[in-house]
This record gives sequence, structure tokens and C-alpha cells, in this order.
Amino acid sequence: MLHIYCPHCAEYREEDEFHCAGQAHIARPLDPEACSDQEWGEYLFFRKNPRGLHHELWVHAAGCRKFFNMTRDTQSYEIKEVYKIGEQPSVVAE
Amino acid sequence: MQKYSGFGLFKHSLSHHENWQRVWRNPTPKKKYDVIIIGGGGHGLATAYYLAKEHGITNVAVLEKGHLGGGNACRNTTIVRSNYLWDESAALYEHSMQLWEGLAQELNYNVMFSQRGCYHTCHTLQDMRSNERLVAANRLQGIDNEMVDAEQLQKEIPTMDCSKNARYPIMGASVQRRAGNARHDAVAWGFARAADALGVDLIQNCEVIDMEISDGKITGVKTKQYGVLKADRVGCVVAGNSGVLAKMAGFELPVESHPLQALVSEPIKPFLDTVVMSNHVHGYMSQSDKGDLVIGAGIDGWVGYGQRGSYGIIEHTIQAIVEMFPCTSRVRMNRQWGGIVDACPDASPIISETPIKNLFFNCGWGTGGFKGTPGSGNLFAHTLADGKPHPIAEPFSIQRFHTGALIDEHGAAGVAH
Amino acid sequence: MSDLNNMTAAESAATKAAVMNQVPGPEIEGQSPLHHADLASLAKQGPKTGGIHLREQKLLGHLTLRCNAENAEQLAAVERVLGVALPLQPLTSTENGNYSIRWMSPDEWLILVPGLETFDIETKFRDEMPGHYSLVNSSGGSTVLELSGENVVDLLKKATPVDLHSKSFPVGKVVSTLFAKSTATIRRTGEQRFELVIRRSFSDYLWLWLQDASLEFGLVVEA
Amino acid sequence: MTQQNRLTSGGRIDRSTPLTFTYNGKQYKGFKGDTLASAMLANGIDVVARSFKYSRPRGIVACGAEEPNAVLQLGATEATQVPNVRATQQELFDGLVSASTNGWPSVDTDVMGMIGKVGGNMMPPGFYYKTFMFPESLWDTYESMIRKAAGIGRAPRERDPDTYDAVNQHCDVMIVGAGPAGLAAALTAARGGARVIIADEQNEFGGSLLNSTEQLDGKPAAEWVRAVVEELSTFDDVMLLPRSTVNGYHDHNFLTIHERRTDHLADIAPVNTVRQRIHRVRAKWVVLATGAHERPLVYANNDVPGCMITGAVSAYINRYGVVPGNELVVMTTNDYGYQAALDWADAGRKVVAIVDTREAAVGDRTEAARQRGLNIISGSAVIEVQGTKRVTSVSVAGLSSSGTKVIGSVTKLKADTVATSGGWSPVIHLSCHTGSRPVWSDSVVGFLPGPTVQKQLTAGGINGQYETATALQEGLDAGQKALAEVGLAAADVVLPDVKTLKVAAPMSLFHIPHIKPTSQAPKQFVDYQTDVTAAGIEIACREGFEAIEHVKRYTAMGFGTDQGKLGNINGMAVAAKALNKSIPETGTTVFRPNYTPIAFGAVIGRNCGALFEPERYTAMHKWHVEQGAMFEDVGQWKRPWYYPQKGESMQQSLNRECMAVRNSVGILDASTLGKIDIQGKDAREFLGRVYSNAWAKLAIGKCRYGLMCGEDGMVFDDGVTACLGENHFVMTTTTGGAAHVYEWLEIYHQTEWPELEVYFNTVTDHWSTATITGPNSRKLLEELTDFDVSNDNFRYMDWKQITVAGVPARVFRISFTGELSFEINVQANYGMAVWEQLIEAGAKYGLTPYGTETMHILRAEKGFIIAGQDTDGSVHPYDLGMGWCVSNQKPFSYIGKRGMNRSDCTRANRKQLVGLKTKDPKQVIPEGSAAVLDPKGPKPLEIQGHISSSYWSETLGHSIAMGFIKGGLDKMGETVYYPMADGTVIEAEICSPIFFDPKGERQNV
Repeated sequence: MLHIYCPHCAEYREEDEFHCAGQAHIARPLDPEACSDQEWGEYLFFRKNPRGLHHELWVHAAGCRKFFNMTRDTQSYEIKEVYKIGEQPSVVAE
Repeated sequence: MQKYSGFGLFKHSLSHHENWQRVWRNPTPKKKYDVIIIGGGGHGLATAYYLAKEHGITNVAVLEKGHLGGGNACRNTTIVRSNYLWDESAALYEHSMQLWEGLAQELNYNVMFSQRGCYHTCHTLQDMRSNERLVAANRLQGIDNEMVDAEQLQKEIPTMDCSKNARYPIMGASVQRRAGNARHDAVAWGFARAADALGVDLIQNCEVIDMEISDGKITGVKTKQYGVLKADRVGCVVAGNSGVLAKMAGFELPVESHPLQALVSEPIKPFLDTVVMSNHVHGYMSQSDKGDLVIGAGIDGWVGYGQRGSYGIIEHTIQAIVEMFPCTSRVRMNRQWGGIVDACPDASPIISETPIKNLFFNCGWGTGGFKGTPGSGNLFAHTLADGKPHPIAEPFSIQRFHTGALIDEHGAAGVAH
Repeated sequence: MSDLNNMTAAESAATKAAVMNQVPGPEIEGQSPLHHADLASLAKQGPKTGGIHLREQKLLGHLTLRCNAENAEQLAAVERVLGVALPLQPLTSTENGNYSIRWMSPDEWLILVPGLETFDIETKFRDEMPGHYSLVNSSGGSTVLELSGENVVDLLKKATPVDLHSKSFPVGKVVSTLFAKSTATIRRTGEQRFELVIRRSFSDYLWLWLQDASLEFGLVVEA
Repeated sequence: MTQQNRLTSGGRIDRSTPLTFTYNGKQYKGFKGDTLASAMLANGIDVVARSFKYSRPRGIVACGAEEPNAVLQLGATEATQVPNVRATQQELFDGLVSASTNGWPSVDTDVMGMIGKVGGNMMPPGFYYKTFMFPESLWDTYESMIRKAAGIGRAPRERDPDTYDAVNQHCDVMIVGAGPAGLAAALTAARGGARVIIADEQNEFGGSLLNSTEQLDGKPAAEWVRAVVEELSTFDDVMLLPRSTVNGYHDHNFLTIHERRTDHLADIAPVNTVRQRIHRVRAKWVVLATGAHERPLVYANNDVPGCMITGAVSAYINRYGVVPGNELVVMTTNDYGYQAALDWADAGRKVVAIVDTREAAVGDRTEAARQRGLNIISGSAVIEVQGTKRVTSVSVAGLSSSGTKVIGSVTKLKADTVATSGGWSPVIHLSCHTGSRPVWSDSVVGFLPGPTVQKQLTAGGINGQYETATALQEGLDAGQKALAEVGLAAADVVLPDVKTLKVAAPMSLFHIPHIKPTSQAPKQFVDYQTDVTAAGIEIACREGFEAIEHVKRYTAMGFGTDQGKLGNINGMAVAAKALNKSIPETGTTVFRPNYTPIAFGAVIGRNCGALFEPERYTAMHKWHVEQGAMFEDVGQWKRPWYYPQKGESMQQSLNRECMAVRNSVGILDASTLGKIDIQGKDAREFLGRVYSNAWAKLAIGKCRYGLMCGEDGMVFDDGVTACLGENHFVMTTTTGGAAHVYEWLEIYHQTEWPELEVYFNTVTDHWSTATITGPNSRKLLEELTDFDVSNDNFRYMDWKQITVAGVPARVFRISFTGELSFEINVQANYGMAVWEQLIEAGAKYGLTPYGTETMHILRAEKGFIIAGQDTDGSVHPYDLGMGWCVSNQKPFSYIGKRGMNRSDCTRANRKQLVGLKTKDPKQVIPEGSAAVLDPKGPKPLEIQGHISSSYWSETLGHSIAMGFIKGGLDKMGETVYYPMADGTVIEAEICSPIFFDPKGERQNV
């Protein structure tokens, strides 16, 4: 059970209140029509899926309903940091 | 290979079981193989077996970073069925089902495949529609599957609450009577023993740490324990670790690795002689030959390689089980554990060529890998032998995520299993 | 726009939103989400002692305001309308007489006012608030339960994973969180007193849940 | 019955409160303070079980969670049956009813035991993998035999009468175990002002101190325990939880505690009391003070009743006043084993011998034994015991110095009890739950907790520290460390004075050799419950199962309900020896939750029955119930499905409801549809991006239908959105899709397009929606409003803010039935008032309430889709024949546009939604049916598509269906076939899905 610091509520809350929306920092292509099928497929489906540090998008679904980013170790499950949308991580996955 | 039988058992008992042969050798790897299979789980071992048996390719190594069958092969809840929705998947899982039938005799190893049936319960009209669709499709695909109503269901599964009082009353179910369970460890061991007997080298405690790739072509793998091992073709069958291996080869997969949890009760006297799964209240259960209720949970919603997930999933799963089987309330949960499943966006696997020539991937089985074991191995062996996919495997290429030809089995795959 | 007949002053140039007085005349009685539970009768006939006291603060005006916490003009406008500032610190609340404001999110506040004042306040907002914001009347969608008594924390601990210790949850604090298998916005109003804002469609479930979870303490319904 | 093994004084039992209990139908007496096991031993009950595989008689071995044999069925009534209760952990209560679980006709005279004796040799590990294969057809028969033998206890066949719950807890320090280390830690943390929870699985705090005769500050240890507990009880922020097992240690210091609140009182909980409770704890720091389990030694016939571990013998004597036998032989590899002999002698019974595997060990305890004149046989071992249902004698022989061989002659000693100690295994289970691997310690001769990322401290026995003084000090240190970590000052604690005894080095020995090779010696059990023997482990290793996980799985070692607490390390040692490796080279042992088994009921708490999942109701729910509506579950909502009248079949109800709508007027509670209020100057732009169609020109006062697609181009929701003001819209969604759509809007706004000025608010619950539909709906509305609702003033796809039945309302003139319709939205507090007035005023028009099923039929007659029923995530708008709802003129590449243009999405022959008309108009194609072109072809047949919606249309007098057909839009008029389960085939013609009023005239009047 993860214990997650919500950067908007500014306190720790139980994982039950949140859910993970997948890998973070996947920007929607600015010009989708210019994407090949392969590029669009990669945007849609292909993911880093690392064993180790991972940047994820989470939402405080039962709380403030804000999305935020999390850097988490997918092996030890340690959360290294959380940061708001638009911010950059200070601990970076390779 | 020493033949197993009841008579053999008796004979060995006279010599105090001191003369049993090794089930497999412990070979030192050769420098070069025709085919290297990364991953000594059920699928990898099955691939090796069928390569040797059906394609005559025996200069094969299976590289396993831990021990054989030590990953999802020994962590799953052992359900075998083939009632999938789309023609492509139905063909794949039915191919596997047919190999399951007779597998014990073929391998001379009792994998304890028990065709005790598998029910999908329906709790809403939407459930009923999905299952009726599934049953209708399976009928035309030549796969047994039928609907039963709540009254009949109550007769067939007396310990289940089929009354109208439940929060989500059971309205009926589809049942595949050829479906059932098998003994998970035995499947891995049986394939391992048979592959070894055909000359395949099973190398345990051998971790692949890099791929030898030049000009977009793989020539071998680098291992932690034995350095570089060369191979003409490499097949990667590492379930939850597929992403890690893909990264070594320099590409990404449409796959995410999630914890999938399961649990067992203490052993109790016979309570349930079939498999019951509910997509709606979200849980499934069978009873092992030892008496444990074997219960499955959904996947955790985040990437995790820790072979454990969150307690909330366990709570929800047991709620679902007690909702369907109220008499289990005083039964006790013994152990819980987790595996790592590599889930594809369409809940269908990948058996495919990759951007690297001569490197093939078999992954993305999500929560349904166990049932696919023989079929997966059989088709992947074909792929490795021919250098191109078997027709049944063709739709399961990585390409489908570019073209959009997904095979969406979320409905049929439903609850994790 | 002309045929949106009741759109009066609320037709603010800044937001161009539709606002209406949703409350009918006094001849029509509103039914709060727990109307069917007939709490009034239970208050009369039920037990008078117990570790948990429950009262529904029904038919209040619930207004959800979303705006920019860094827009000083907006903040000033709120203060003009309500006579109290928006709580800007996360998980805090402010109040002024019958008005209370709960922080919901960095750009969202829940304003509770007496039911009959709702439209007036909405109208004032539409007149006063500059810039980009939204104001939504959600009075029909939720209700307020007041829970108190010596076992109130014991009860709430069964429902919510939030730490209720007074060190972590002082009087005035507000959290939106899980509540059993639903959600609630919980505000502490006293050492042993809390207000829960709950959703209408879940209210029967929560009522059942509260009765069940209170069995060991005894439940006193107050009118 | 007399309690022949009960001492007349001593122990922590209350002799003034005798209790009666039943075991296997016979009544016995015990005392308050007994466990079921201590009471059974007091009464001289030797055989408590028959073993799983060999059906051998088994007795009580241990006195706590590690007990493998005394696993009983409990419960006086059917509903209160509990399977697999460990007698050593069950407190005795008056009227307790217990029974052994295996053995036929009884545990004492069991015929399976004969088979076990004869056939046991045929059942080496993995024997079932090697047989039962021929002939294949008989496997089912074999299996049913195997399954009959399965299980220990049985589940009740009735519903659980008890309730359970879960409580969320938060603390600074969670202390697991209330022995000396845990109590010292708790006292320190509490005095330092921390919020503390301390839990212990036993009924009273004290841990090992309860079982011993040790003195603290010159007084019995129990007095110190009492004083500490008393002081701890005075702190508001300290929670003391006896009878509470910390079962799981999850990530980020989340722990689950299983508290048994009433199991010591009766097998059913008192009224208004929960039987068991789970504490879901989030702790800043955790102190594991879980102690250690003693290891038995592995020797021949070591499972005969009377074979125990030494610590258990001491515990039964000192804590319960029970001496579990008359003549004791102790076998030990360490000093602690001597204590049992000393306690036994103090109890006045005969110590036959202390057999020490070591040569001339000198410690304080050994000296005490020597001074008492006890017979110490050094450098020797008990290599075998004799007896069937109770030990009758033991064989003692000299050991080689390494302990691997028997040397010298074998002596037989008469004894009825053998207590062994192979040393202690730290209870590291919890420390492993979050993935930390334990580390072997040669000096402790056991595994210690490994490195972890959790905020975890350990103290006492878990660290391999078995002296009370050390445990107390480590507990204090852990308490101080935790205080510092949570930012509190150190506490002032003075530890009691304890005599530290000198301890000689233990011997690292697990498996006692026999004069015969292991394979030929009598069975030497490693794991009692799963009947795993040393010989079995050797066979597994010989066969190539070399990884410890392989050994465990092949033999089933550690898979019992005790999870190998006694046997795992011994098993590893046997395997290590067979493989010629050290124990750490063989592997580590990993533990998963739960530490001890836990009732399903406790895990789920009150989330069962009526509270399994919320039922969501609309404001008019009570009315529907009163009208006798049947309900459909849609998400968590209960929606009226249809309203049967007396004597009607479902189809008759539907026919009546449909005809009422088509001929006059019907009313539907549409409140459950998701509603999202959207405000801001960019609201319109946002709509254009998330819907596939155009929104730029939707005027104020107008409504429009929209399709919502994923980035893959596939439809996932639909609904009508109305323009309320220039910057103000209200969107409706499907009932089941509301939460998803809301989050969809938010994620795009928050992460992709934060620059767009728009806010979303869910208003689903705020509005009640009564839809009146049918040719008379306008007349009905006119009766309740002064507003001019004529077609000239209130056009189709308009909305108006008007007063209906005295209540301000937003009325949408949109139609899902194809009839003239008005959707009346009012604040939900007034929903019932308006509904009731509509019903009253509608009586003269025959206003008929209808449910979701009629709604589905009516819309299908019109060819309108239901997202989720006529879509399945694999169809885009063109597949639905809804290209009219796609605007590719929009400047922004809306969500779904690129996706639906991928190569597979634009290919020919995709499955497309069409209407299907059966050749026999009376025949309704079952929903889900699959279409083929040639029903007589061989299987597998190529499936052309499936029926997504299918109904009897009373309006039209024939069946109607919507379904998918490959390339269907170009195949109008062609025939497809639907083979049925019974072998019949339904023939249908492909047609337009709009069966009724194709020009849409009826909704436009």
C-alpha cells in the first residue's frame, strides 16, 4: 500500500484515494495528422516500463482530483518525489 | 529419459527411492547455439521442447536467471480455458487447449490437468449480453461453451449464492466444461524434463545482461555468469521482465508490467469442484487438490516488479468471493503473493518478430499466460524455427499496435486470471 | 438569450453563464437526500443516549466555486460577496455566520449558505466576480451530516483512511476523502464534532453504513 | 474427567474458574487461562490429528503459532464452524466444542493409518507427477480420490452470523510483539510522547516472560509486565492490542493487525460486537520485537505424540501448570534446551536424561542441571523414538563431533516425552513481506532480517538475542531511535535488573543421523503438517531439484497452515547437506503475508451483504419501489428496469410500456445520466476537441448530440450537450460512463491544454430528470407550466428554463425514443415533487412509467446506439454508420481523428453496425448471436459479426435487431445466418438500423 504525498493537498494520503494514469510526460503530438501510423501507435501504446525509477502520472481521485507526477522505484516501490504537472523531476530516471 | 509409471514407483520403493535419475542435467553452456531462449518459465521451456520435438532443432539453450519455473509459472492460479471472443484469440487458446489434452501422456509427467469446467458468472444484463456473445462466437469457432441459468447454476455449484438477495444477483453463467486447472509447477518441470531429454541445455542461474546486436541483427547474448553465448536466433520469453529485455535490445514494447496478486485459503474439505470467475464483482476461485481455495485478484494499477501489490486489492477480491460464497466468511486466508504480469493494451499477447533481425519476442500474456503455455511454446517454436510467425500467431505481431488491428479481449480476459 | 426568460442580473457579461433560482415557492417542500429515512421520527422515537449523534443539515445551499487563487481581484470579490476570504491554505476552511467555505482543491471551494440565500449569492457572484471562474449550484446533489459524540472518532476511523488525531486533524480542517465505499468532505467543527458533505445518490448507502458501524456505540438521531 | 497432568499450583490459570469443553464428542475440564492445547494436555490427550499423507497419529508439539499438528475444527453450531483452528492459540471458553479433522472412523482408530504404513513407501515427494497417467481416461477417477483426501477442516454450510470490521490507524511507532523487547520499546516511546500501537498475538502481554521463572528486579517477571502495561494504559496516545496478530507488513510501513475480540468468549460474538477486527495501520516507524521460534531436531519417528520442543514444555509447565508427560528425555544442541529439564524436575516429574549433542558444554544452565543431579549424556543424540500413539522409549547413541554420523552403541531409555531444541529461528516473517531478503548468520544459526527500505527497527529475539537483559536493552534502544526519528526527545527509562546467564556456544545441527542411511531409516519428519521427511528432501535433491524453492515445491515443505515455522530451516539444512552446500548457498527462505491465517470475514469487514457495494438511488427511487418496479444494476445505480403489473409477464409489461409511449405518453427517470457543468470562455473549443463533431456554431438555447472517442478513434461514450450561455454548457454522459468522462475531461485539461479557460463540475446528483415522451407529452407539460411549449416557441433540440409544476426547471426537448419528448431537469430536492405532479396530471393521458428495457426497445426502433452495448471499444464512428457525427473540418485535430485514420481503421470489410430483420418476423435473434455466411460450413466458421441489440417490437409487430456485419453498410438486403445452440439457424436480412419513423417526423411535431 503506497503512502502518497499529494502536492496539492500538501499531506500524505493512502493509495486508495489515488489512481495511477500511466507513464508521465507523454505529450500529445502537436500535429497528429503529421504522425505516421507507427508514430501514432508509439504515442498510444509503447511505454518505457522500467525496472527502477519511473515517472508516472497520478490523480488524487477521491481528494482534490488533481493530476500530478510521481517518480517511483518500480522494484522497491519507494516514492522519490512528487511534482506538479508542468514541473520537471529533480530525480531523473535514466 | 527414465519412464514414470505406477509400476516404476513401486520398483523404486524397493530400493528406498535411492535410484531415481535426475529430472534434467545441469550442463555447462556451449559457446554457440542454433537457438537461445531467454527465460526458463513454462512458455520458454515449452518453446524449447517443441523446437526439439517438432522441428528437430536440439542445439538449443534455455537461459534462466533464477531457477526453472520460478516466475509466473509458479505464481499463477492455474486456470486453463479457451473461451476467448475474437477468432484470432480463440484459435490461439484452443490450439493450446488441444495440446493440454494429452499433455501428461506426451510428457510422461502428470501435469494434473483437470477438466473440471470454468464458469463466468453474470450479474448484470450487460454481463449476460457479453457472455451470450462469447458463447455464440465460441460455438462457431468450434469451442465448447454454453449458458446456464441461475437455477441450474445453483444445482451445479451448491456452495455459491445464486439467490436474488445478493447485491448483484447472479443471473446466469457461461461455462466451458473442457476448461479447468493444471498443476502449475508440474507443467514447467514436465516440459523441462522432456526438453532436456531431447538434448536442450537448461542453464539455471544464468542472467542475460546484454544483447549482442550488430547491423540490426542479433548474434548472441551476454550473460552475467558465462559471458557471451552466440546464437543464430534468440527468443525472449520472460513475461514480466519483457520490458527490461526489450530495453537491452534498444526498443520499447506496448507492454506494462503490473503486480498481479493471488491468495489461498487454508486447506478445507471439498467445497468447490470447478472454477468460478466473476468479471463483475471481480474475483475468481477454484479449489486445489490439496484443499486450498485458490483465489485471484485484479492487477494493481501501476508498474511494479516487486512481486507484491497493494492490500486493497486483496480486500476487494475477498469481498467478491464472500459475496458469491457467503459460507467462506469463516474460512481463513493462508498466504497471499504476487507475480509480475506484462499487460498489453488489448489484453492479447505478442508473439512476434521485432525491430531486431533474428530476435523474437513472446510476451504480453497479461493475466492469462498459464493457459497459453503449451500453445505459446508450440507456436513460438515454429516462429523460431522458420524465422517467421505461424499463421495462428501472425495476428499477434507487435505491428498491430501501429496499424490498429488490436485484438481486444478485455471482455473475455475480464478479471485477471 | 431573450427566451431564457428567467435569466436576470445573473447574466453576467464576464462569464456569460446561465443562472437560475432553483428553489420553488414555500408551497413545495424540498426532499433532502435522506428524506426517505425520516430522521425526524427517529429523533423523536429513537434512543436518546449513545456514543454517536447524527443530524442532517438539510437543504442548505451548496455552491462550488472554481477560480484562480492567485487572482487578487477574484479573492477580493469573494470577500465582498461573503464577508469572508477564501481559505487559501490546503485543507482549511473559513466561515462567517451562516456561510462556510471549504477548500476542495487549489482552484476549488465549496461554499455552504442557507438554502434560501443561494440564488442571491449566486447573483452577487455573477455581478462581482471578474475574470475566468465558474460557480455551480450543487445544492440538490449533496447534503450535510453532522456527526458528534464521544465515539465519533472511533466511528470515522472505520470509514476513512485519513488520520483523525487532533494533532493531524485540528478543528477547522477539511479533507475530501474516501468514506466507506463512497466519498465525503469531512470538516472538523469540534473536538468530537464533524460535518460530512456527502453525495445524494450515495446517501442511503451511507445511512445504512453509519447505522451498522454505530451499533457498538449506540446511535442517537437528532432532529 | 480428571486433569491428570495438571499441577496443583502455579501457572497463570485461574483454578477457581473451571471450564468445560468438548473434544471429539467427549467432555473435558480446563481452567480459565488455558488454551485449548494446554487443556488437552492437562487431560492427557495424546493424539490430536492424523497426518495428511501417511495418516500417522500426531500430538501437540509446540505452544504457539508454530504448532503444526493440533489443527482442529471448532464450533458448536453449523453456522459457527471454524476450520483449522490451532489449539495452541485458541483460548479455552466454557462450552467450546472441538473435533479432530482427519482419521476414519476416528483419530485414535484410523484405518487410513494402515494404508499410510503400507503405501507410504510408494509416496515419495512428487509421486503424483509420476503416476495416475495411464490410462488417460481414468485421471478423473484418480483425481476425485485425491480430492476426497484433501483439506483439513471444513467450511460451514450456513451464513456467518458474526460481523467484522476494519479500522484505520495512524501512529508514530508500531511495536509488534509485547515480550520484553516490545514492552521496553513501547514504554520508551510512550514516555517520549509518541503515538504508539503495541500488538501481541497472545491474550496477555509479556511474551517469553509469561513462560519463564525469570526474575526482574528480584521479582517475578510477570510483576514487571503488569506494571509496564498499567503505565502504558495511562497514555491517551498508546493503543494496546492483545489477541492481535500483526499479519502483514506492506509497503510504506502499512501493516495489518488481526484482532480477535470475542473468540475467547464463545464461538459467536455477543450482540452488537464485532467478532474480529482488522487494524489498517500506517506507522511512521515500526519496531519488530517478534521473538524467535524454537526449532525441533529431525530424528527418526520424531512425530510420535510425546515429541515436543523444549520451550513448549517449559511454557506448559510454567504458564499453564501442565506437565505434558511423566518421563522426559531432552535432546538439545544448545543451553536453552536444559531449561525444560529443570522446569520438569521442578514440577516433580522424572527427567530421564538430557542428551546434549555437544561435548562438555559449560554454561549457567548446564551447570544448574548438573547440580540438580540430572543425567546429562553429552556428545550424543536421540536417534529414534519408539511408540505409535505415544512415545514409549528412545534410542540414544553417540555422535561424531560434526554431528553427521552415529558412533558407538545404541542405548534404549524408557520415556514418554521427548523435548528437543535445535536452537532458535528469529521470527523474521514480517521483515520479509515487503521484499527484503533475510541474511544467514552463522553465529545465530539462523536467518536475520535483511536490509530494507522500510522504516523498520528490530529488537530482541528477532535479532538472535535470546537473553532477557539484551532484549530489554534492544527494545529501549529501538524506542529511543524511533523517538529521535519522529522528532521527539529521548525518554527517561531505567530497565529492570535481570541476571544474564552464561551461555555456551550452540552446535549447528539440524538433522540427527541414524544408524541406517536416511533413505532407509524410519521417517524423520521435517515438516509435520505436509508430511515432508528428510529422506523426501534427499530424493528431491537427487532428482535435480536443487534450488530451495524447487525443493519446497516438489516436497510441499512449508505449504501448510503453519507455513513451515518449525520446519523450513531444518529442511534447508537437510537440502544443503544433500547438495553439499552451506545453508545460505542453498537459498533463503522468503515469507509472504499472512503471518498466521486470518478469516475472510475479517479481511472484508462490513463490506458484505447489503454493504458490499453502494446502491445509488435517484430522488424518485422510493416511488419506483412503491410501484413494484423491477430494477436493473447499471454501475452502482439501481434503475427501474420495467414496471410489471399484476399477472404480467416481462414481455407483456414491455409491450404495454412501449405502446403507451408510442400512442400517448410515458415517463422515465433519467436522473442517472452523467451531467457535467462546463464553464469558461474556451468551453466550446474544448468540446470541439473531445467530441468528434462540430461545436463552434451551437447557439445558446440549443442542444447537440456528440460522440466521444479515444485517441485510438474508438467510441467510448456519447450524449447530448446543451449550450446554456455563451461560456456555459452542460454535458450529459451515459450512466455508467460518467466518472470516466469527467476524468477524461480533467486529464486533458490539466495535462494537455491547461491554457484553455474552462472548468468542469459534476452535477449528476444535483439534477433530477423526468423524461416525458410520446405524442401527448406536450399536452401533459402544458398542464404544469405557463410557458408556451408549442412547437413554434420550443423547437426540437432546444432547451428552455421554465417553471414546471411550480418548480424552476431546465427542460430539454430532445428525444431518445423518436417521439415528442421533454426532459425535465429540476434540482433533485424537488425531483419527487415534480415527478408526483406529472404522474397525477398524466393520469388522464394514461401516463405510463417505463424502465430501461422499454427505453432500449424504443431507441432501437429508431436505430439509436447505446454506448457500451452497441460499442465495445473496437468501433469508430464510421463503423457505426455515424459519419454524420464526425467533422473533419475542425481546425484542431480532435481526439480520435488520427486514431480512426490508422490503416486498419480505414480498410475495407470492417465490421459495421446495421439493422437485421429476421425472415420470420416473430423470431427474436438472441443478443450476442454470431453471424455467418454459410451456416453449414465446417468449424471454425468465420464470424461476420454479432447482434448487439435485439428486441421484440410491439410497435412494429416484428422483431428488430442491430448488429455488426463485415462490410455491412454495403450489404443492404443481403442475408446472413445465426446458428443457435439447439442447431437451428435464424436467417436475417441486412437493413437500415432505423426501423421506425425513418424521417424523424414524430419527434418534430
